[in-house]
Amino acid sequence: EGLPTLSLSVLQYGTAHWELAHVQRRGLDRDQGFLLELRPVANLPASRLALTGASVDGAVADLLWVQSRYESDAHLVFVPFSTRIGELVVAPDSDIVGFGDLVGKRIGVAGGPDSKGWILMQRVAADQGIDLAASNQIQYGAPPLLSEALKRGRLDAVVTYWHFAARLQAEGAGRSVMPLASLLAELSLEQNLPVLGYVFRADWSAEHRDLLARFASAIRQAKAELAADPAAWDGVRALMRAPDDRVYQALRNGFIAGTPGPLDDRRIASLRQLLALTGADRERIMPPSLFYREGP
Amino acid sequence: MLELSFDGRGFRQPVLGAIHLRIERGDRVCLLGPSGVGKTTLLNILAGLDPVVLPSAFTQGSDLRVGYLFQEPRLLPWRTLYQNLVLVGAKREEAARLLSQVGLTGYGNHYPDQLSLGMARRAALARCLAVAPDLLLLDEPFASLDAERAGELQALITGLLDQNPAMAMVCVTHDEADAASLAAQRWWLEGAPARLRVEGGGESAGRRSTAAGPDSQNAGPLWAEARGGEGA
Amino acid sequence: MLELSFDGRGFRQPVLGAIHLRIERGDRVCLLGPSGVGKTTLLNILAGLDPVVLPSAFTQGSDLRVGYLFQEPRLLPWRTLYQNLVLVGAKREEAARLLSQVGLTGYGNHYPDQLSLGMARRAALARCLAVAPDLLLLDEPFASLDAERAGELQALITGLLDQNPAMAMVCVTHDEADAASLAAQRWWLEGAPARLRVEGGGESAGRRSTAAGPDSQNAGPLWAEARGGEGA
Amino acid sequence: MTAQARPAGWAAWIALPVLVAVWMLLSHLLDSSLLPSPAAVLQTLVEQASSGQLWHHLGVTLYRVILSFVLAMVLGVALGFCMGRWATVNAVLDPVLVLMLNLPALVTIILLYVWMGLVEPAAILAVVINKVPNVAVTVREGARSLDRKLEQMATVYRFGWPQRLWDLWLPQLFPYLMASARGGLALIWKIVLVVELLGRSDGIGFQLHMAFQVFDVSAILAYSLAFIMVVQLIELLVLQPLERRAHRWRHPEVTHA
Amino acid sequence: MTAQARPAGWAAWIALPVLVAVWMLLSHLLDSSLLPSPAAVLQTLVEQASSGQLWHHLGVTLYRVILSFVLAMVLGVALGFCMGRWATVNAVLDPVLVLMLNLPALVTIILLYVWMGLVEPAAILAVVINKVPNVAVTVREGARSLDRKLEQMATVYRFGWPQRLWDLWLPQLFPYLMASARGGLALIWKIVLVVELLGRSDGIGFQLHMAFQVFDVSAILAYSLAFIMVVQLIELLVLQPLERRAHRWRHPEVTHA
Ligand SMILES: Nc1ncnc2c1ncn2[C@@H]1O[C@H](COP(=O)(O)OP(=O)(O)OP(=O)(O)O)[C@@H](O)[C@H]1O
Ligand SMILES: Nc1ncnc2c1ncn2[C@@H]1O[C@H](COP(=O)(O)OP(=O)(O)OP(=O)(O)O)[C@@H](O)[C@H]1O
Ligand SMILES: [Mg+2]
Ligand SMILES: [Mg+2]
Repeated sequence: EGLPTLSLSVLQYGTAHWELAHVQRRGLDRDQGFLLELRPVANLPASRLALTGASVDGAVADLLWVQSRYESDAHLVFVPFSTRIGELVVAPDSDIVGFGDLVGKRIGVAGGPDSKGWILMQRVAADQGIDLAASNQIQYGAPPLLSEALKRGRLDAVVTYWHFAARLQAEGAGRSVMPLASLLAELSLEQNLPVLGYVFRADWSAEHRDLLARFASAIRQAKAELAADPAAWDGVRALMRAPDDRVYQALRNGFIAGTPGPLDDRRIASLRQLLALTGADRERIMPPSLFYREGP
Repeated sequence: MLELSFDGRGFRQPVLGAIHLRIERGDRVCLLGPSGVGKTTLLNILAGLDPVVLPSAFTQGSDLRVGYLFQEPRLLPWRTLYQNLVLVGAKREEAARLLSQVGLTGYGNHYPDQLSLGMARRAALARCLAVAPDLLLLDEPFASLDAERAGELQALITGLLDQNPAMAMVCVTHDEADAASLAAQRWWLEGAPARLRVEGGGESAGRRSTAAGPDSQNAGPLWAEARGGEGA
Repeated sequence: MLELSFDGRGFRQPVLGAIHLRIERGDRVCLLGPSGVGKTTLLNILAGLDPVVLPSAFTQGSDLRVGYLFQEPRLLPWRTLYQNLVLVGAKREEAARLLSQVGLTGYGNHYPDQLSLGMARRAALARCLAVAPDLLLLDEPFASLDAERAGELQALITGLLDQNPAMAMVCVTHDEADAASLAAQRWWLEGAPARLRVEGGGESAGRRSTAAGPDSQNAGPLWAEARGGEGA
Repeated sequence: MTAQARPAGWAAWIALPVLVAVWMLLSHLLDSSLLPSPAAVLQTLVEQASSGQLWHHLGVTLYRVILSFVLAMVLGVALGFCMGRWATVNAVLDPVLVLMLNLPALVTIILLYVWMGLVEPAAILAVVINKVPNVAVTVREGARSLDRKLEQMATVYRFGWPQRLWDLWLPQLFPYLMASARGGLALIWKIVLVVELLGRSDGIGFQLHMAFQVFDVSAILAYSLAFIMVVQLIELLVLQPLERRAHRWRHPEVTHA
Repeated sequence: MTAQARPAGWAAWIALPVLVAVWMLLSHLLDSSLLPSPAAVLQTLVEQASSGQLWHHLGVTLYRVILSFVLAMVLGVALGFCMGRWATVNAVLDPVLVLMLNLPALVTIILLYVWMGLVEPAAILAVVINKVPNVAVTVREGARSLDRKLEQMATVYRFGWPQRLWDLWLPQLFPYLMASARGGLALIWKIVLVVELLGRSDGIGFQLHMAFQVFDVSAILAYSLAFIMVVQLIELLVLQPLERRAHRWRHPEVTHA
């Protein structure tokens, strides 16, 4: 019926799907005058591939990846989605309470050495004079495998995505030592920086400024509704794969807690500083223009 | 109808020396010689199978229709006897007739591995006759056969040759009696590298055993010609 | 030394009928019969190769050392002649001697595919003699050979048999002359299913052609016994 | 020694029940969600089937498998045959074959998806490119082992191309073709899984990986088994009858009364 | 017709240069970071090599590949041989073989990692389990095609086991073994990649995955090529000489003066 469409690749059971599904269910996209088209994919690489191959307009990605694409001359516009970085989880009866206790322990890291939470942790630990990578037995692996290994006592601690952490905690199989976002304070950065976002190819978004704005406000509205009204989650619950109410609660609260504030100059500067701290080439950090701001 | 001139070079071990030979329509030749002298090699050359002998060695006759009874049966083991015969162009009834002529009535649906060696060799002979050849190459057609059966087959071949005077034949045998009754010409292969000695003549086996038909140079299918003659 | 009693059941197509036979040490038997009658089948049975004939059919002799010249050479194509002979237990010098006895001097390092069929069959004969058999089974040993070579081999075999009086032999042939000079006994296979007819006697081929050695029942290696007798 | 007699009918029904029994026992002993019991897997299977999900994804995957299988077999057999038959062709193409054979599926898939977009032809092409060298390598060995004596026979008796193909070469290549068909079906299905994983929104690979994200082992097993059952059907209804037919000439005498 | 003559030495040097030239041209035309030029890939390769990274990961992967290759070949050949030779063994085990053959690598890997932990033996075992059925399927065809007449000969002449194995069966199985060795090396390396990707912290698969995260195609190609070069070396130094030796009997007459 002539509405412009915006297509996104999204992990079927990813957290972004929750709010996007809400948008679709409530028709928030139509209200804003566009059609949201979701392309479910099975995992993160698939989602990135879809974006790179221009099969979709946008995808969910983390800031570090956007930066690395920028460094190889693929410019992406970053629309904030979530501030959750991940968590450090240990077994419930573990005596680990901070970095100091991690020395010599077996640590599992979800995603691999370039996982942003892990990089931040190493960074902060280094400031405290601890070389995490050198003094530990590090095991990279897929997050579900790490959760299993923790449950079976094969690892002492895991650095994993927040929703895996929430599940572990709700099941009583793990205890969160700290959300990794709290490390930002240690590095004297702004709190609650959005490190996950919807990203769109820069050339595409240049041609579709208006569409992007409509999308952003649809998302904002969805977040607000989800935060305000627990009943709004009923439609999302099937996507959360929560085996019981405790996990469901934990996931819901975790999601709401990750809602980012709008970007302004200070926060953008902080984000760019964060990129620098995590090892990006200081000469080639994404320019502020690639961070999407609300309003005109 | 076939003329070959080959200087013997090319073999890793010199099997055959220089060879010059001519085969005319209607020639009936027996090829004799000790085991391992090169008889099969010579038949392969005549059939155009030897990679060492270039087609240019054939002054004539490299496109003859050849029926070759190999020294081993070389039937397709995964095809029945009928299928083996039909594959070379025989009609089904023709195949049945040929099989019964070589004493294999009722074996048409057998696979070669279900036959004794002597039976398989007879089936191969039937296949060789099925192609209505201009040139019949037989490598020991009567080996592995009892005297009675051998006599029958010899009669069959002689009969066929008599019916088709234009058909030429080269037959390897070790049996003097066979040689005497089958062929007018004898070629001896001797020595290493082997030389061809033609009994009672020069290097060429040009004399025909039976005077027959017009000596048309490679013209038309000889078999059909012969058939026509038969009906007349 | 070998006694077989088989009622002919088990063959899909009845090749052989009921068969009762006895072979004593020193027996020399020629097996005759038309092509396809079942001669090879019988030899396979005697060699213990036929899956249809249970070992229980052998009243005696299922553990004899057999030298079997198959109707086809059945050499291992990926092994040289020497290797083929050494594989069945011959020493290297013995292999060389045997090869030269069958007229293949200098071919020890050839692969079977590099030989003519007659040569390969001779190599197979050499292998068959290399095992110092109690029982020698020969399936048309002189097929594909010229008369001269056939004579030589016949002399070789006769000599060997004379040296080893305890060795038994069953030889398939289509040649009456061969049969006459090689063997005292003749077995005829006839009909379908084939019956064994022993020339000039009952069902058993129990008479030996050459009076020799003590009739010890399967005791000790016969070949060694014969050797000893030779030296004395 | 070589008991080539037809095996008894019950023989095929031993191994699977034993396997299921062991699985049952193990899952009972471990009592973990990571090894669900056969009953649980069956239940998942039934649920997925009755919701229609299973059929949809199975159908899509089967379509991809069969299409790429046919393409890969045709190309691979042609390539392998030529390479086995003509030493020069082989010498020229062998380095490329080694390259293609060992190029990780991931690389081809990524490159094709990036260049062609996440479209169906890219998926199929990726699978075909990954499979062709495997078929070629096997068939090449077959083509090298062709019987030269029968070849001579065919030359003398002037076999045409169809006859050479059908009556001379095919029966000789048959065991190699069967080996590559069996191994190939398995390999292709595995590559299709990766292809679906990386860039399709349906198919069993997609479902499997989604189940993996949430560690739903019972769904993983249910979907794997669904496909394996299809292959087992193909095996029983197509491959084994074909094999029996093709092997008829080999041991025709063994069926004794 | 069948030009089985030894091919000229230059033949092996055509395809790769052509391929590289095409690649060069394409990368020049596209001018995208998604298809880096050969020079760029070479540079990455040299960088990784001089930093020692390459050798470390290549070594680890090679160790895993070789260990699982040897294990899988031994088990697979034994299994395939028995199944090809005894129809009853085949009837019993065939359903299991089909099952194992088509069980996605992902499934075995996940289950083993979960049960045994993210340890090296789990990785190796997962690869072996994935590869054994492939070898078995190929070798089974070989064992089915063994020459019965030679078998009879061996029985009459009382070949012992070593002789049957070495002089009778091995030469007949050789083409099948070559096919599974070649296909097998490739398959194993591909499975090792997945294994490394899911639960190991070193090896080329791990590196590939890292490069893939950031679409560093040049690193992806560099690491893939490094491994392919190793396989090409194995091909030239081990497999092809072996093949020439084993084929010596086949066409001994073709080297004519
Ligand atoms: N493929 C080959 N490679 C090398 N030499 C060969 C090959 N085939 C045959 N020869 C040699 O060529 C010679 C002649 O072989 P050929 O088969 O022509 O003999 P023949 O006269 O047919 O013998 P027979 O009567 O035993 O069949 C033999 O000495 C043999 O060693
Ligand atoms: N594998 C088989 N399956 C079925 N029938 C067979 C098989 N092998 C042989 N026969 C049949 O058994 C019969 C005897 O065959 P055998 O090989 O014993 O004959 P033979 O007396 O040795 O003949 P020849 O002198 O031709 O070698 C033949 O009629 C043949 O059809
Ligand atoms: Mg010959
Ligand atoms: Mg016979």
